[in-house]
Amino acid sequence: MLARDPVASTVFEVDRLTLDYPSAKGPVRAVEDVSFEVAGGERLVLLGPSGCGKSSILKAVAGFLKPASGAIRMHGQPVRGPGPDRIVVFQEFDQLLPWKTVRQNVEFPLRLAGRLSRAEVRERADSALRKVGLARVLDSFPHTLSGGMKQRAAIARALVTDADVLLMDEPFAALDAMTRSQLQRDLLELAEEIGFTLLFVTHSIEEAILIGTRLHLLSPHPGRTITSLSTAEFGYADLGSRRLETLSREVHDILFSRQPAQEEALHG
Amino acid sequence: MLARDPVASTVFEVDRLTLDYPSAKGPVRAVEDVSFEVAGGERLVLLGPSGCGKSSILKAVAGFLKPASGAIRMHGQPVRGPGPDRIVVFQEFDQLLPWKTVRQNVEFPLRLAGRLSRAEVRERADSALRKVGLARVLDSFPHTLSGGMKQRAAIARALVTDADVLLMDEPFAALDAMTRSQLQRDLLELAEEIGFTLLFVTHSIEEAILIGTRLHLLSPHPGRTITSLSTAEFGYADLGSRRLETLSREVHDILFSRQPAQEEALHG
Amino acid sequence: MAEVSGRILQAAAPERSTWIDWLRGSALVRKVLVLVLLAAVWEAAARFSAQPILFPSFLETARAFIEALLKENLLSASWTSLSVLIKGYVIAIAGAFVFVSLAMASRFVRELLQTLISMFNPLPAIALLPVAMLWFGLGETSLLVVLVHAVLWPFALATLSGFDGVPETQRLVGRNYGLRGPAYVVRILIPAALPSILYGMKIAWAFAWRTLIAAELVFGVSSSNGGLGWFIFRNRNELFTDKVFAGLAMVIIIGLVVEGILFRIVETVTVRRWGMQR
Amino acid sequence: MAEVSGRILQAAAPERSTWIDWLRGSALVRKVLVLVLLAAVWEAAARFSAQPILFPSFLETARAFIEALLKENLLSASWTSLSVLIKGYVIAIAGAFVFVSLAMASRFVRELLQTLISMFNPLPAIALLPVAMLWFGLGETSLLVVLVHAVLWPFALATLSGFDGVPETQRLVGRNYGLRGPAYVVRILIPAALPSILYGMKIAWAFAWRTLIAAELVFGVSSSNGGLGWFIFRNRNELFTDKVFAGLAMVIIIGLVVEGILFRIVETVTVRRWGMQR
Amino acid sequence: TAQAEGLIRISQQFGTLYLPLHVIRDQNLIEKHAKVLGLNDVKVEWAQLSGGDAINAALLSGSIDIAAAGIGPFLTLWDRTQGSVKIVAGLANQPNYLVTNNPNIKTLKDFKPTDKIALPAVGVSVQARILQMAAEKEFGPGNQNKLDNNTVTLAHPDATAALLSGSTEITAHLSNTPFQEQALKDPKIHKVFSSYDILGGAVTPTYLYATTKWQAENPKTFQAFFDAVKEASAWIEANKKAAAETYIRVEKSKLEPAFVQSLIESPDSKFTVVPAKSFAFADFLYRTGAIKRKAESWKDYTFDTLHAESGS
Ligand SMILES: Nc1ncnc2c1ncn2[C@@H]1O[C@H](COP(=O)(O)OP(=O)(O)OP(=O)(O)O)[C@@H](O)[C@H]1O
Ligand SMILES: Nc1ncnc2c1ncn2[C@@H]1O[C@H](COP(=O)(O)OP(=O)(O)OP(=O)(O)O)[C@@H](O)[C@H]1O
Ligand SMILES: [Mg+2]
Ligand SMILES: [Mg+2]
Repeated sequence: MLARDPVASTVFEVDRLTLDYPSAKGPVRAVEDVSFEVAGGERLVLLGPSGCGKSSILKAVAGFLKPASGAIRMHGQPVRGPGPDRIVVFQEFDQLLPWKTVRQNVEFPLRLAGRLSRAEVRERADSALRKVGLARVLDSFPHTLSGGMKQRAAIARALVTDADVLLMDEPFAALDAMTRSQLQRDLLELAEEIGFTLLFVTHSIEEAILIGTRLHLLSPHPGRTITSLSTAEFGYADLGSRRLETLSREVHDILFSRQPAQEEALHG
Repeated sequence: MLARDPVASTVFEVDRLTLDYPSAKGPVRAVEDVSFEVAGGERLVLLGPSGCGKSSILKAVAGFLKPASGAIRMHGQPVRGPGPDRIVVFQEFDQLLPWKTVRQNVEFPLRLAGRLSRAEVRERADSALRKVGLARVLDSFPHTLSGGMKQRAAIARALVTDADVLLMDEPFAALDAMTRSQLQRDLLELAEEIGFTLLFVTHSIEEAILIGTRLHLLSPHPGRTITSLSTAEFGYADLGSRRLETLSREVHDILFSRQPAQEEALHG
Repeated sequence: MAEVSGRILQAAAPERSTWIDWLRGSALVRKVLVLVLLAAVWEAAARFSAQPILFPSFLETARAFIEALLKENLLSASWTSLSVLIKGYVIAIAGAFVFVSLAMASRFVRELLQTLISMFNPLPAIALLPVAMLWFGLGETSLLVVLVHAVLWPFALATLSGFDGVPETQRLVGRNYGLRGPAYVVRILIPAALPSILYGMKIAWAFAWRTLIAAELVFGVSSSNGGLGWFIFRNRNELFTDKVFAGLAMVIIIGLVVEGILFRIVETVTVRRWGMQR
Repeated sequence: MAEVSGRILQAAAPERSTWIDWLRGSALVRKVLVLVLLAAVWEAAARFSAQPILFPSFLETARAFIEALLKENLLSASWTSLSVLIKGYVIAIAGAFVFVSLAMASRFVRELLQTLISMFNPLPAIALLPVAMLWFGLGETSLLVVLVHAVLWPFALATLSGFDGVPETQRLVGRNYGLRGPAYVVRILIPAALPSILYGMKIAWAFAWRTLIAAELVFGVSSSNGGLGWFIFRNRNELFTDKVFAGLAMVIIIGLVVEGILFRIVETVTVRRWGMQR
Repeated sequence: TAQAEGLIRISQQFGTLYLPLHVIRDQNLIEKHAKVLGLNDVKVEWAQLSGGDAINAALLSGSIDIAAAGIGPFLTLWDRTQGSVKIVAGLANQPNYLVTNNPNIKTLKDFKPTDKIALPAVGVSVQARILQMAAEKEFGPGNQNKLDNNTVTLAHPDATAALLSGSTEITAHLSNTPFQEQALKDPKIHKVFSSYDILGGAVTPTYLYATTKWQAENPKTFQAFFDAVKEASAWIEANKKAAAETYIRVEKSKLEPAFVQSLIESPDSKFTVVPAKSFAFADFLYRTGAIKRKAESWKDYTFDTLHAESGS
């Protein structure tokens, strides 16, 4: 049901990626030997237990983390650093710039791009903010927003940009069921309309199946690929259906029961 | 199925609570005329759309916000300020003290209370951290943790305290399905064991029903009580059952369809 | 508890529509109270020591102050000093920004700047005297050099450590939208480090005064239009201690005005409004 | 980009087991390079001006430095100054902490402290001279008073604005666990504001030197065991400019050691380790 | 500084000692004498500086052409520059008094370790040298540093204030005009000695000096300046009341005119360009090792223009 470019070429590629963080006791491995390719218009969802390296992979693709080994390529070129072609929605609540109002925050990337007139920028920002339900607080500063409102503003800021690639790190985690499903739909609609490529992190398996055209499952410590599966044929119409539920359960089982050795004992 | 004190007396009481925040254009109302009572051992869940004032109510009960009108009483006494009898798990990721390791963070409230020996403190902290799956990072500093790991550490810090009242603001939002359900079970177990009183905020209706003995539903701008309903008879055994699903849907409908006038248009 | 979790608790104080007015009023009232108290302590201490030639009382100083205002051009002397001060201050702060921005772009410049700061910051202004004379001669240029020395290093240090403390996420957001070089500094680092920068500006302001008063005596004045330092020096030489104190009082008053009005307004419309500082 | 998002990118540089050593090595190398460069610039500038009495060259200064070390007790003079400096520094910093902690507990004390800071901070040390002489006599006490004046206000200001910038959530956590009063200050505010406090300590260190060198002339010396300020003053009066520069070089060297080793270590094991500063 | 003839920059300090400079400025005497020498537009600039070392730095860096400071700083500079700085003229003969507020102190022998003597710069100022000479005279050769432990550095006004207040450790001050006269107005304060007693006659404590290079490049301006100082000194001696008025007007001083006049009219004070007892200092400094350069006579470190006078 999703409109996909039949001859989609690879937009970015993560090739045997290993990520280390330095620590007092030497480097700590966060991600090991993870590979995937994402074609234009595809929506890849990273799924895995907390701390398995999803955010790290996302940051590496964004150009913030240099691989300890392996490579990340955009359109065949190695990623050299961050850039506005890959817009990130971070997991953190403090990603809005505190010295800008909500509206200014959303206008910020458009202003920087400098392709639109002031009026157009304003109009786009306001309409994006209306979509995420923040019309009431356009001129408020971020520190007066609730957690969910901050995340929504950050989502709006990413969505106005027309970036080719969006990297979203648990963008809907702080949202109520209603807003969440509304924004999921909006995101899908926009994806079809504009055709951006998406790398998405979530903890909700259902959300992953609905949003993603493909799931990439990771095991923890360090993050390694378990498997990758296509979910392109699932869409909102399947909500509550048997087969979505089955797939959900399956994914859950792959993620959490097949690697007892690698998983840390959660209880005791 | 939940062990509740049959003659439970009111532990705290929120009485016609109204909360305002100051702003350049005068005070902004966040919460209006919300009342509820929570008896010993009860678990009240606040449910409502993003920005409806759940965190504000929680902070008011914790003693951080002074009511514009109305009152909050603990054991009949008006709340005068924060205190270690009401331990809070905040919604924010930066609630760990960055200058303490994960273990020191969890030990912190125990050290302050000063009732346990150093060895006991260490033991309790370590066991709590093992429960939330952080045994691997005991000596790491918070800035090296992933978002979900930070939240788990904060949960561990709250759970070690033996506080009478726990106030938890979306503690499980950043966790994967497995860890989340594990921690839900742990929390319930602990509640039965120790019998603390809980005020809990979540966006997952299912989680609300499972965790709570009562749900308090709020409408937004400003937050007002829609209704309050008992879910004491639901427990983990009902997971996936028809009646839980029905109740879920019902709650969803109450929350999101009954107040179209008050709700802001999310789309357009 | 009311005092520390202040911001939040104030939030909903019963006074609704007038809470801003009330607060302003009360802040002013408190400030005046403090000033009256300090004046009283001064008066008492001076009367107790009973040594007007070493330590004139508040009232004597006030009298001398008014007299100096009316008859001795204290105001124009202050203006002379203030205009040099502002010039030096602006040059130093602009220079520090340029320097620190370069330091952000290259590790080597950063190391250079840090080394320069730790070398020059502890050096007293007299150390510069001969070199300043040699290269810049007498007069305003040398005075400015000394002033810039007094202000540049502490301010650059404040800015540098402010930049270092910018939260990771905000840094990443700036990078993500393609900002680099000066644009990155101006649009991300400076606003994000504004609390530190403002603190640096306050310190710089204070040390600019400390230095100017002392330096005016050395680099002097080529004619009669000396500044406040010169006013103080002249009166000290004629043993009019009350006038010396009047000159110092002028420094204090200018300081209170700048701090209490200028900086406070800037803070109110920036860092406090943005929730970056209580 | 490598430089600004530095911390993260360094994260995974190819050198694995030796990256710390490598970095340390390279930082040292860079520092030495910078110092050599500065010495060369100095030498060139001095040779170009060719006025050894006003501006001795690096080599002349180095020669004078060694001579002063060997024959003129430069080391013991430095120690004399350093011990007074440390005393004053510690007193001022302890005092500032007490003051600022009180300010956290009461709005009135806060206003008082802020007013005192904006009043006294811009006052040059000479303003204190007569009063210090009157109340504390000549000698170390007065020297300490002047030093404390130089250090207390800027440091208190740094601490105060550091405290004001502590993130709301950390503040609330402290309150939540029942902390108040001094315990709250010590266990939450001070560590959370440590970047600002360290900055304040660096500034205070620099200004303590600036002031001490100047103040030793007045208060320090009634006998032969003068400190570094006295050494500089004496040689300046006798136009041994190379020795003056040697004395200043001593200040610089002590500054580099304290900044480059002491403060850097403290930063490494605290704010940088905690991720509060890059 | 290879200035063309016609520019002269003069430093000035505070006090009635510098009265000849005030008079020159007030009466445009340099311009007048320059015209006589055929220099039509000479430009005179005045710089207010304080402190011997600032003045020396200004002179060496070429920021000023004529410096005015005490014999101590001058001789040090003369020594360090291998004689390329010389005296143009003395400013005036004036005594320096050692004044005290301790009634028990009659001679230097009465100083106890707790009695502090204030000097503008311990060790090197004129006052410090006078005290050393006095100590040598009192305690014998080689004992010139005997009172060093009693001395403290304090600017004249602060020292005078401290002395008058009587509540500090400062019990004595080797002072200067007008501070010593102001202090002596207080009955609690008395004089221990005058520099005239120590050196055996009138002393010129303060001098105008310039670099030989400047003199060589600007012979006419130099001559005009010298003539102006000479005329100013003579005029002051002849018009003491008017001179006092000039001082107050130029300096915008708040001092009593009568007091200023009394300073000028004091029998010990004489305005003259001729150095008096300068050689005693040069000799003393050389003997005690403070300078390395030996002067055979006062003419070694003064310009020729003075050599016709009977200086010392
Ligand atoms: N700055 C850092 N320094 C050191 N280690 C880090 C740093 N950031 C993350 N890590 C470690 O890397 C691993 C992966 O972290 P990451 O944030 O990528 O996890 P995640 O999959 O996003 O988890 P979550 O779902 O909880 O957000 C974790 O073990 C974490 O401790
Ligand atoms: N510090 C503040 N200053 C001003 N307004 C605030 C402040 N904090 C919260 N608000 C406002 O109060 C309202 C309720 O916020 P609150 O954080 O309680 O919402 P919430 O129910 O917790 O939302 P979420 O589910 O998104 O966390 C919001 O409209 C918000 O804009
Ligand atoms: Mg993450
Ligand atoms: Mg919330």
